[in-house]
Amino acid sequence: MRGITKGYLIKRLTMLVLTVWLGLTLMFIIPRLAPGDPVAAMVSRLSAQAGRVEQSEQMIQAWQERFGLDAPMYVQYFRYLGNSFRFRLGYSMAYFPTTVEEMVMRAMPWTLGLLTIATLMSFTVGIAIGALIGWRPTPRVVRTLLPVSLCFTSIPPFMLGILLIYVFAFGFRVLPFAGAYARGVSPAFSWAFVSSVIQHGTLPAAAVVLTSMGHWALGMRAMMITNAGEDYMVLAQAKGLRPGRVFWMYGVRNAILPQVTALALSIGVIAGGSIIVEYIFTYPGMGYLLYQGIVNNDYPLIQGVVFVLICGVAVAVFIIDLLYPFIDPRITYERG
Amino acid sequence: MTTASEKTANTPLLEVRDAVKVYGGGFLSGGRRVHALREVSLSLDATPARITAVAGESGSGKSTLAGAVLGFVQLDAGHVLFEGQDVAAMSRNQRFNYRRSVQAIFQDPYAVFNPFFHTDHLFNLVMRRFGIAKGRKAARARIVEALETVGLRSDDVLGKHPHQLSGGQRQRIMIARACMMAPKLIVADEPVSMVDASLRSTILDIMLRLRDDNNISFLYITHDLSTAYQICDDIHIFYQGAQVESGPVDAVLGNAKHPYTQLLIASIPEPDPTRGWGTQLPPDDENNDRDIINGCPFYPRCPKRMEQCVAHLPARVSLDDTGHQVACHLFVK
Amino acid sequence: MSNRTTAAAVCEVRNLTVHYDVSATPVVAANEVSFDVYEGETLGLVGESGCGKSTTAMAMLRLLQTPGRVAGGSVNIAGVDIMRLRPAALRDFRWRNIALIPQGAMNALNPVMRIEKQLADAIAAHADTGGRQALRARIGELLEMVGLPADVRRLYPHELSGGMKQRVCVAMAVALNPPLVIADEPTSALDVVVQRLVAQSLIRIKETLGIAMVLIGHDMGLMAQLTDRVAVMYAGRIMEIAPTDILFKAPLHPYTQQLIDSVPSIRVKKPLRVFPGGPPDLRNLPPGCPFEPRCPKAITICRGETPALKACGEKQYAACHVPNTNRNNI
Amino acid sequence: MKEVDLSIHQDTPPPRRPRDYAWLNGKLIAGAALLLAVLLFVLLGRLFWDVTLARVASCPLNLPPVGFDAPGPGFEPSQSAHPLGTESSGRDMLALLITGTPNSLLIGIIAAAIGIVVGTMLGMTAGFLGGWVDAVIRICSDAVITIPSLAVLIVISSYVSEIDIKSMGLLLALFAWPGATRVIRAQVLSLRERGYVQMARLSGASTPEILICELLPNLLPFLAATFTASVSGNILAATGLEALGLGPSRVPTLGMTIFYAIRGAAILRGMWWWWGLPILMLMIIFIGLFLIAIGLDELVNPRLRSGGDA
Repeated sequence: MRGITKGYLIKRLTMLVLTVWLGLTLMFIIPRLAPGDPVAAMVSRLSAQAGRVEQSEQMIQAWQERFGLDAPMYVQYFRYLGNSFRFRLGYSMAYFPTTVEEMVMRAMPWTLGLLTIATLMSFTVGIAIGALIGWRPTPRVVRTLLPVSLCFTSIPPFMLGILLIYVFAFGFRVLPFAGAYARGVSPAFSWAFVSSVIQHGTLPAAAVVLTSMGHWALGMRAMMITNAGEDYMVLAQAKGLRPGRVFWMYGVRNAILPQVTALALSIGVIAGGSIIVEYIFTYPGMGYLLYQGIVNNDYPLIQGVVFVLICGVAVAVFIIDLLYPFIDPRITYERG
Repeated sequence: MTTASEKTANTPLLEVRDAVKVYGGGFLSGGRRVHALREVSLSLDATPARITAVAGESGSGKSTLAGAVLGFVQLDAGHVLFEGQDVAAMSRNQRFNYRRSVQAIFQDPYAVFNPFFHTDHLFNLVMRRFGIAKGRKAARARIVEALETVGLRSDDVLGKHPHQLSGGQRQRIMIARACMMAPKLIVADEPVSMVDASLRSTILDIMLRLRDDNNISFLYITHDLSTAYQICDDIHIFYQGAQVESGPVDAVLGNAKHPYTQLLIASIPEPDPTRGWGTQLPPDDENNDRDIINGCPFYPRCPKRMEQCVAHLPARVSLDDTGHQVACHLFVK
Repeated sequence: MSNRTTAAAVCEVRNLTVHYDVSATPVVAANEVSFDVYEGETLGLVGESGCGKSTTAMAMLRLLQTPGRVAGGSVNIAGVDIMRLRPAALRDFRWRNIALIPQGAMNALNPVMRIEKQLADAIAAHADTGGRQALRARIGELLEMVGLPADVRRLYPHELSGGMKQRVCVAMAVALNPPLVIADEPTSALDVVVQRLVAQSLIRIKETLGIAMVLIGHDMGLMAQLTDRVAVMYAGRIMEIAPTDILFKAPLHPYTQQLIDSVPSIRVKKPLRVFPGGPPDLRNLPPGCPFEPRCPKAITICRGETPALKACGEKQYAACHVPNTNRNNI
Repeated sequence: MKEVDLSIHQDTPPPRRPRDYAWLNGKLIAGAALLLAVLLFVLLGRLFWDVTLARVASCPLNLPPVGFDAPGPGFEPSQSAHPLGTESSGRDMLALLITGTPNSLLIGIIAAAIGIVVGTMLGMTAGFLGGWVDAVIRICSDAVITIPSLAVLIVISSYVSEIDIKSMGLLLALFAWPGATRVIRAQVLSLRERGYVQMARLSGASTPEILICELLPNLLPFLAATFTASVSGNILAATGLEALGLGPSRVPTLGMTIFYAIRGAAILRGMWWWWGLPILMLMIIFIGLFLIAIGLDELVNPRLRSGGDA
């Protein structure tokens, strides 16, 4: 039996659904537990705003329909679950009549792009550094110099972000400090746009990569050292294999397995960290959208963004889980 | 023999009745079911103390049986009776008595020590709970005495961390701890499989002395038929959870009837270059992942297998009046 | 068991000394170990834990890991001193000339590689594989030689039983037909029936390929069945070395005697013989003969002078001041 | 002396004494020293500095620290009365650091302490009992780990208009337990098969006794490492929330200072001391905690020490 078995798939899918459901339920409970009935407060704030907004009636109706405030709690709950699964997240309060889905869809690509690239980069670079430090035959010079690259480990990414802005955007003025692309450039598949996106993405990505790669490096180093004592490593050397082959196929290949598990576990934290990085860089992704929601007390927006974040992280973890059996043949193995 | 001991002589010290244990196959764990014990029955008499071996390879269920006797493993069916009392349904008092009367020695003489504490911890734990001696001095004297029984000087081992002791010292401390409680039964789970040859005879010798001098019975769990032959009175051969042959050790090992017992004996390398390994070649081991549920578990590897062997598990048949029993269709009349 | 008189030595170990640098004064794990392995013979290296047998084996392959290091001596295999080889030459030399059957069958195979790939690895590192077809055929041949079906090559290690894994290791060791194979306790973790199967495949490859073997172990029974000569080690030294039949019939060294006597028999009941003391503490060895504290025959000289390994009869050598000559009635 | 594991190539492993040099671990000492310095700074500061200067409009505005030039026109020169400068609402930076640091630390410690206690209890229960209890606890903790906790905390904080230090710690503790649960469960799973657990059982010990008297002492290094990591993670989450303006606003915290700095465009105005000093303080704390965490890691797993850097 190779690859993914049915049982494994069912287990991971259950986990995915459970995580999303847990997140949704939290989103449902939190406003109802908040002191001073914030839902009522929200409605009153809504009515106050209605003076300025033309379709106020419609908005309040839509709001009440979404939350079904007069219906019994369980009806409210199931209606809410149903709406969420159909990706109906309601209207933004600050930018009525824009729906939250629209705003999220506009912000999502930026976050998705930035986060995916930054995470993959920090993971691969961190793994490479850790593998080299934990490998005995690596030249001593390299093993002494490489750890220097880990000096930002343990610093929160957004703090490094501030430093980077100060040094590169404010001090040397070599890179832009805000936004996802320059104001004059229109989004199109042109060199001007792409280079602008890369320029704007460099600092936020660097803030995430530099602060997180150390964790992968340390984990990898530990596993490489533990691995070096395994019998199959000794046998690989006895076989007279080239050092490169022993390093990759016997060392790295085995030491990477726990790191992948760790990656799945920490995606939530990485996503959380990048929210604040986006806010620092006014990067037009989910994090910045969330900040706008906070500033405007735009509760539907906040909840919508967080719901999508939870789904995104759950799906990312699910994908890693699905890939795992391909790198570790033991995982779905059952006899009989 | 007095009347009191006559009464205990009638009830066996330990009796295992139709014990069944199946691992795996649950809803969440999935995987294949492993029959660790298939209707196992055995009994140990109270007097005189005897050493009874349970021998088999890995996966034979011998350690599961030890766990069941010690109360670590819950049986799926069947009973473990200690002095006539079902271990699973004991009152508080009976359980206290049972804990005190049934002790154990394990395979790994390092793991049984909590690395956080001195060796004394092991003794203190028992002292406190069972109130074996009153006061510090009496307790200390009791410990020293127990250590002397196994040939250790208390100054050498007390107040030390386990890693400061040799494997032989550790294993002997374990025996001393068991002795101190004056148990009636010691379950010895592979006590010599991780020690060197020279220590092996020391530990086996202590077991023999405890049987003869202190009247302690042993359930000796082992994969090594030779040591069983040397020190045991009775033996039960296990294969994949089933008792294939049992009886007095001379009969079972000297005149083995079950094809599996014969195979085991033939596979032992003799320390004598002039005596070859014999011609009976064991069948290959990878043919054996077929799990026989109803029939004889040895069927896939058996050189003498027959049609009826797959159909149902052979009952144990007594071969003579010494208690030599074999579970094989070759002997079913 | 043939007594070779004219056979050439495949491997000459001379004064091999291994130090473990764990304190100011190094622990000597192997002390001036010298022996020959002749063409096609199996030499047993036997002793209790801490006697230096595995250390010697690893030193012969130059696979000692820090803090262990070879402090002196040479290991000549096929006329080349392995201790003098440069890294690239050493890599090339290994497996082609000296292969290893490792101790931990459970963990000796890379868990994420198919058996086929791991076998191919060893071949491709040293020889022209002759294309995919030839390589596959060769792997099938090797597996068959140790009694495994050819489709085992498609499996991962966790899909094999312990005995099968160990036989894969045996097949791997002989892939390049090396003159010498070191088997480091190849059956110590296996059940007795499976041990017999693995031993059988060892015997078979030895007979068909004529490969010389150094068999490390602690089980005197296995030594009696599998070896042509046996070297008994204690506290990093060779105590006795002799052809197997002679060693078992008339051991010269009291330690060898004890080792043989401590094996329980399944045919004859004999009273247990308890020997005092445990394995030696290498950090704190007594002066003189290291076995002296446990020796029933020790005399004054044993406490002061370490006996050298010397000939005490044809092909039999012992390091003892008072070898057991009265039993030597052959 | 270097501790090495000989067991692979020598037949008998030499005695290992992890406790003998526990306190000789350089990283552990360096980390502890950093944290101690932070504590000392706070304590001495409270004694010798007027902390009421942390209030709004208690000082002149936008003063650079002593010894530094003003970043541009429109700034007053530095004053010796405010050695670390002041910010745009007239608060003294030194006073802010002295009052804000312990608040930030406290939030992290409260959350981590609750998380570790709950996590240990759940992890022990799961690991020792096994079966469906274990399954439920494991699945729940895995699900909570997967959820981006900071995002949920943002939702909660956005509904809460005002929060104090303790409530903030409690809030963070909601998501602080699964990590500890996971670590402890894994450890208990491996420890419960040890002979000494069976030995204690044979000696008549009950399950709670075994958990507390036999297992807990051996879990201490793991608990210490998890606790340190958790304090660090919770301070990070807290500063994140504060930097978004969602933290306690009545008492100064380091994160809140960063929030005000960002809102006051301190970066573009060149007022590096406004955001730089709280970040520096937090970095010292994070690096200290990090060093302790990897020091403890090496204690638990001695092989790491002799390996790579040797």
